[in-house]
Amino acid sequence: MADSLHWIPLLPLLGALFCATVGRLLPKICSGVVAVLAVGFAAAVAFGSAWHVHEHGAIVSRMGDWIAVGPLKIGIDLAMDPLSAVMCAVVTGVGFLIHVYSLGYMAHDAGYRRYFAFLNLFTFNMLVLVLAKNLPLLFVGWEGVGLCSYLLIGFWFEDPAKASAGKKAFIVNRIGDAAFVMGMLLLFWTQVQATGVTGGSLDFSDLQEKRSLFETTSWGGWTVGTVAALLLFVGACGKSAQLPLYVWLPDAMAGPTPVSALIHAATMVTAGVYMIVRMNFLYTGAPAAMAVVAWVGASTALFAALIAITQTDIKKVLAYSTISQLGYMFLAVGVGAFSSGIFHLTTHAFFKGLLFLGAGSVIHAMSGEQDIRKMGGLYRMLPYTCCTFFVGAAAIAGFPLLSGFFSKDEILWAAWQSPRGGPALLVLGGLTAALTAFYMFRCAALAFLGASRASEEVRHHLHESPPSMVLPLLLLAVLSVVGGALGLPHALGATNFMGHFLEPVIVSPVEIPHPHTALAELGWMGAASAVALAGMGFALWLYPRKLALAESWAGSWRRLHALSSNKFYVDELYLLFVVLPLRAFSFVCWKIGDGLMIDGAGVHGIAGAVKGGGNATTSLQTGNVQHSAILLWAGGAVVLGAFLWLGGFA
Amino acid sequence: MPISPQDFWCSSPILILCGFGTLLLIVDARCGKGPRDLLPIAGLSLFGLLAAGAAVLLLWGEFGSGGVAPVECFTPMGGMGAAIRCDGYVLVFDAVFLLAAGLTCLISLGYLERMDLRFGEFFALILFATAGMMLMASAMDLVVALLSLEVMSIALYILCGLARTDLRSNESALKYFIIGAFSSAVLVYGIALVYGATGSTALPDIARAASRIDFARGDLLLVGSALIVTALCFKIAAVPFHGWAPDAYEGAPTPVTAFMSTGVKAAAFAMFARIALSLFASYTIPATEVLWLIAMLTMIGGNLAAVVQTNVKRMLAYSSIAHAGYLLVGLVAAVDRRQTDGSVTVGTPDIAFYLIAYTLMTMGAFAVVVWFGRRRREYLLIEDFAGIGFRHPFIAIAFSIFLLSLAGIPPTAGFMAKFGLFRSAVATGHTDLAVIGVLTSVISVYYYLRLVVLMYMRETETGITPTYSPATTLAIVVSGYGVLHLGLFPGSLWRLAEIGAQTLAW
Amino acid sequence: MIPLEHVILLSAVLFGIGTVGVLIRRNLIAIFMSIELMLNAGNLAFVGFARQYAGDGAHAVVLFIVVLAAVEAAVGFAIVVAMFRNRGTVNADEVNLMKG
Amino acid sequence: MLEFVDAHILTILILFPVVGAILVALVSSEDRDLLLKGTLGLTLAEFLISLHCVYRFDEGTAAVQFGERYRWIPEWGVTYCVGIDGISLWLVLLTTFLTPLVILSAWHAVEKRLKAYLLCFLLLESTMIGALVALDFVLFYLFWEAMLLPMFLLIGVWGGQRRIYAAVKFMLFTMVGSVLMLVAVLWLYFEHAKVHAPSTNLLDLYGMSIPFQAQCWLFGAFALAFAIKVPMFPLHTWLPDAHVEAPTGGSVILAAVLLKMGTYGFMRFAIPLFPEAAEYFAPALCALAVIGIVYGALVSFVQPDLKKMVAYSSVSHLGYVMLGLFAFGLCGAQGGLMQMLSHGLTTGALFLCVGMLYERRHTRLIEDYGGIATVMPHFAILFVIITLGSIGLPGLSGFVAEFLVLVGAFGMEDRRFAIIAGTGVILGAMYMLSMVQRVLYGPTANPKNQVLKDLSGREIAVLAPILVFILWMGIQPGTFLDRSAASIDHWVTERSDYRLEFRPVRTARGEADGEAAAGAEFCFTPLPLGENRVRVGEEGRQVALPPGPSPDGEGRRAGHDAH
Repeated sequence: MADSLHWIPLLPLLGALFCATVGRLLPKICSGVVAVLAVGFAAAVAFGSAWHVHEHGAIVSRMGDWIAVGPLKIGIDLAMDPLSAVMCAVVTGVGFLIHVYSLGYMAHDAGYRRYFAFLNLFTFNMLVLVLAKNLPLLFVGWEGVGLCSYLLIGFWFEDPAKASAGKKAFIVNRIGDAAFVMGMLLLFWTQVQATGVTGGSLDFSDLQEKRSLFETTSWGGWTVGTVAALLLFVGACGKSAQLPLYVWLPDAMAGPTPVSALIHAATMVTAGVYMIVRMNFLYTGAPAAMAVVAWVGASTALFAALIAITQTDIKKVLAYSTISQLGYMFLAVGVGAFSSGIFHLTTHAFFKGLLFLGAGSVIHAMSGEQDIRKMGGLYRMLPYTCCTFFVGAAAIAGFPLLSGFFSKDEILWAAWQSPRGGPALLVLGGLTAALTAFYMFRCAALAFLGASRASEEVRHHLHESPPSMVLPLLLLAVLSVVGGALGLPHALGATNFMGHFLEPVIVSPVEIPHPHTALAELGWMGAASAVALAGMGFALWLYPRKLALAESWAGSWRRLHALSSNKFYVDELYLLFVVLPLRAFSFVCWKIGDGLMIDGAGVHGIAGAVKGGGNATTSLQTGNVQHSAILLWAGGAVVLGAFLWLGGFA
Repeated sequence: MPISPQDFWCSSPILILCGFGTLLLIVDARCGKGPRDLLPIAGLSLFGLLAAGAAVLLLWGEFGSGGVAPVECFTPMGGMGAAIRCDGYVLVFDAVFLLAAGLTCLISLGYLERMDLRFGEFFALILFATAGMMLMASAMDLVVALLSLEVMSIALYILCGLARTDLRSNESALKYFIIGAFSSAVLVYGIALVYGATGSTALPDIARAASRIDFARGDLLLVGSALIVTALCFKIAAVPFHGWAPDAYEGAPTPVTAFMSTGVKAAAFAMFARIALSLFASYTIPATEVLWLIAMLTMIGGNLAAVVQTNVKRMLAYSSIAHAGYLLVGLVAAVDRRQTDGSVTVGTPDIAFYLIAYTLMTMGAFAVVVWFGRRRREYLLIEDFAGIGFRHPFIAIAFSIFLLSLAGIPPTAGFMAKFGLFRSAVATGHTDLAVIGVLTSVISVYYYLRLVVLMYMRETETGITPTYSPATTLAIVVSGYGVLHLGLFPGSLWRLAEIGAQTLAW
Repeated sequence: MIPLEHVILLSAVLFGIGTVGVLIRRNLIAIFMSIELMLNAGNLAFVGFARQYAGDGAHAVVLFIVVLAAVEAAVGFAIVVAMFRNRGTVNADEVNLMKG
Repeated sequence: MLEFVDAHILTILILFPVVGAILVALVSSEDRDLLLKGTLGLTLAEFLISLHCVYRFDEGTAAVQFGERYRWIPEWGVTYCVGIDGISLWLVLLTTFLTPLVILSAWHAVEKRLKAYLLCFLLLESTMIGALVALDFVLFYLFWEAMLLPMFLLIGVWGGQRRIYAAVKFMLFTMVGSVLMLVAVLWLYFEHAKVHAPSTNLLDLYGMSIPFQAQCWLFGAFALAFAIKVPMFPLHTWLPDAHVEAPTGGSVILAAVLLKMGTYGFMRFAIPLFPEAAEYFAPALCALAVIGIVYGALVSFVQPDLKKMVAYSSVSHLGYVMLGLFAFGLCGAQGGLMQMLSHGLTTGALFLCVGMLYERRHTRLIEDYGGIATVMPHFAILFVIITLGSIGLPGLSGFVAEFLVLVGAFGMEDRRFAIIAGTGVILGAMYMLSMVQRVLYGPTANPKNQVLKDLSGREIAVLAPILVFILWMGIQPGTFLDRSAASIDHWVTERSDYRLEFRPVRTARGEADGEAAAGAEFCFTPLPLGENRVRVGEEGRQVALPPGPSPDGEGRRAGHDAH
């Protein structure tokens, strides 16, 4: 498997090309099958390579030069080390399941081939991002996934709202990407200036060796390492929807649900976390940057959770929950617990993918209805979806022994105990954990339990999803339950597989003390599960039966509720303070800048002056011969005067 | 030294033209005023011009190439110095005058027929005017210069007023005459003062006298040269003295306008250069600064005025004023170099080349204006030329070539001429003149291209109709080829002008 | 012997009067007379200066100028007569058909 | 035969379209089909000939290749000197590559006066190639101005409503700049003639040591001429008018090649000739370039007219090129060159697409469109790919160019330019995608849009080659970068004392003297009558380049001198 690394990204690419070109001629189902198989084989190769990496260490596959100009040498090189192995496994694994799910979900859609072409193209880009050996190639994948998310969000482009959601996603990502490029350039030029012309290389291994250089040289007051780390983090914020640049993710729900599952839950949004873990040597060398990452992560988690609790659209709830869980991952990475960040990333891919696919199946059944207030009592008609949905909800809430419990517990512990963390972060994390449990079970309860609030006609069409959709649900449910095994804490006598597996990737790990005694660990786990159970219980108690009571509470705190349900008016603020002034300024530039100043005063001004001059000189021509004679005489006088004066007479 | 046969041989072109002129008058007296009667007279005049051309070529073989020292002829016994001189410089300019006269005759044939101006005298006067020009170019004595100036001017006053019944032609002749007479009177007085200061009217003597440092009568010489400069500036229609030009050019019959703006301007500059390079040989007379000022005013004034014109002839009049400005730049360079280290080969060859190129392109432009026109009616407004771009493709292309050349856009002779002129200006350090020159030529691009715009980009149903006259077409073809050939390969002709210029000084 | 300065002064005054005459007078014929005056001022200057230089070149020039004046007068009056026949006036102000 | 072609390839490239134009002129204007097919054939042949240049191009050397040098106007020391090197190779290719596509796109677009339209394009191609390969100032200036005429006619005759205003504005804007350049050339010519034999040949004028003060003035004149052409920020207002009014083919060539003349001029003339002045003005010009990037992007964000929007985007893209050039780094320069090519392809393709829309709906306003993707899927796919190429998506040509420029710009000591240029990437995505959304996506509300038919085979054949090159430059830029690497490296490293010479032509006789072989004594000017008479005199100087009258007129003073 060592030399077949390049096949992992190439297979989905070939699949995408097939769907886009040849697939158009063949019946619909062929494109679907080819796409699924492509990702399937890629998954097989990925798992094989991952196993090879587990046995023999990292694999590198060089495929020639991309740009070679003077100091800048960027090769098309792929490398799989433990971190990439995990990510590849997640991307291809979950990706494959979602592709299978999509076969059913998109069966009746006109753009079937186009959908699968984009999905495969996305997988290709994500794999390039994950396997890239140098930063620019990572950036290629980075923008590639941004493009695919643009194409897939705006998949049903007839609806202008959906199309503009896609555009919004791409532009916000682009803001992050611009900062990312700046970070890359800073790293590159610091090396070149330090080591002479030949020294600039953006390979991760080279960057790793030169990390001391980044910590010493300073630029504008801070060390280069900090500035670069922060710039790359802004890029990560753009891609992983963290606080300042998260606005595109809720709108991204305009895309088909499997897309939301794959891109906006499992893979793309985690790219930011992967990048920071990949550049862990840079971050560990820049404590200030790590603090920023941690605090932004924690505050995003809480902020998103606060909004999620009042959302009525099932996909919006899951979207904000994703943002919140990503906040957790950034919190983990921010305090130095890189492996627990990746562990949570993996488990999150399982249960969030499950939840999204479940939501998809619900929407599919409810013939497009997404408002949970109009659902209810679906447990009767959609048994499998209901069970798997509740398993997912329990996992994310942190129900003991499920995957979410272990990964979130590890992060909260690290947040508290890590030298880079602190009790404040723990409080934020804890609060978010409670809120997560609450809004997840609120959503599940409203959707599945109690009496059905759907209209008669919708209720009539209720039906369980076809097996091609239910099967992935079951598989993901199993993974959500079993996923915790990957990172069992020491207390339960298991070696933390994920921690050890990622050991070689982390260059200078932050020392996070383990709980001294098993008792302390058990105590800690008990406290965490207590918080989760409280949240769940309160939600289950409140929602299916005491809906009126919930409405009354909402009524009493009207302003707070309105604030949260309207997403703290962030979109409106952006529109007011960014988009409109920009548009106004451009209009001013165009109409006044070009119109009046350059064209008006400049061009037409000079033209007017020339015409004026022309009229002035022709006005001398009165047609009267004696006036011409006077003009001549005056000219002669001037010449005479000049001669005499200059000739030294006067 | 009495008048020797060599004197007659040196001045043979002038004599041939005068001879043919009088012959024409006699022949005209005999033939009537019928429609086809002008042909023999025109033929004869062309033949006369060709004969003079042959004489010029033979003389060039002898004198022009610098092999043999230039000859000074008709030196009166007791008098001042030689009257005229035959050297490379004169012969180059003679070629220019013959070219202008020849093209004018070609153009005027069809024109006179159509406008009922069947006067045999027209061709005679053209020949006499050309003879006057040749005399001007070769004048070695201020008085001879004055007289040759008058010979040419008198012929032109009559030519302007040829259409007796047309008020405009009459008025143009009158204006030209009054201002002309006024300036020749100023010239006479100027010559008198210069004679008073230096004791002789012969240019070499003046040059020697003026360059002696202990020069007592400096003030008289200054006033005299100021008056001479004024009179000559009138002749080349430099801005402060250009009052007469637009009206004279617009009023006169079109072939005469063509002849005036090309031949007359060339003769005026030939004489101006020769006089200036001798009168201002010494540094005491601040000619460079004065000419610099006049050049600046002419370039700017000429171009600005042309922008607002609506009549094609009047626009071409102002454009010829503007071109006088560019030529003055060459003259400033020549005088500046003459005053610093006495050499005369900077500037003068560029002036000669520019005049050849200018003659070709202006003649071409006027030929096209003449080409369009019907019985007793001419199309002179700029708007008339709308839409002919695709209706008469060949003429439109020719007219565009002439306009581009006048504007100085590269593939044409106009560009090479301007390049040479500004090259000599920059050589003598007058970069500011060159900058003003190029900027004003951008203004000229506007009003020249306005015609191209009208021809190609304005759509009209009823376009103007031409009357086909083979002679005018020939004139257009000759000048068109000349403009393009000089545009791409100016080298050889410029070399001729340079050889001519070397023999200018004495 | 009349000193040179007086002669030159007189010719300058004559030249001035001639010039002003051309610029001021309305009647075309009067303008021609003023031009003749200026030419004769030139002659006077020539003769004045000829006295101090040997040779009779200057005197020959004076004759040339007289002939020149005559020729100019002839042609000038021909034009004025043609003008008069067309317009019926010899007033310089009315001759402004072409302007601008 | 191969050796003859090698020695005269560039003259063939220049004259072939002119000969073609004469042939096309003979065809009667009614026979549309023959006219179009003939012109297409000619331009394709031209492209094949230019491929010969690429194939025989020697990557190893920075010297001028396929050089030809003949005496043209010996009196002034003006030579007919053409040559190609890494900088101009790809621009010539861009010209010959795009012209056939433009002809192909005009199959149904142009009804009236098709023959004149095609003639204009052939002459335009010839003059553009001439300007790109000319290595003598007068020759360059001749082609530089001659290039304006066909474009002036194209805009003026076949343009939109305000075509005359736009054409005249285009002409005068460029003329003002170039005439000042002419005076600067003259000044340079005499500064050179003080020491050496007078010559306007660039190869002789390189490496001159000019006092800094004079250098500033000269650089100012050159910079003005080329800045107008680029167009840089304050001097750009002619571009939107020219683009909006020009016919589709005209605006494609105007955007793809004519704008590159400005940046090529900076690279070939302004910077190498006046290195100290270039360095002195670099911050100012970088600031203008960066303002241009942001200003162009912002203004195109609010444009109602498609073509005007793409025109302003050109201002933004070319801001990158200028930033790349004035970063004086290898990456910056290569990035600038790549951006020239990438912009030429993407903006050219964008204009072709807008042209196709215009052919169908005869309107350029964005709000008249909407939901085109449902009606014209093929068009939508191609249009989106081209737009992505234009905003610099990795894997397409735009990214490689912009990335290299940003790398170069970041290397400068003042990094604020690179940061602001970085934001240009965001603005680029904003205005392009908002345009794509308003045109392609959303419901096809307008009934006229519902009946539009998708791209014909011909139209796809027009866009497909460009797409191939956009992808090729994105994925494998090496093929383009390697060929220009040597010249750009030479241009960057020896900037203070930049010299060029002919690559020694390995003729059959193995004689490697570049000067003699390339500078054959073939003299265009026919010998005038008196010519031999003069040579008898004291010729003195070496015959190879008999001097014109060097300014102080010494040397062959015939006849007796002045007193």
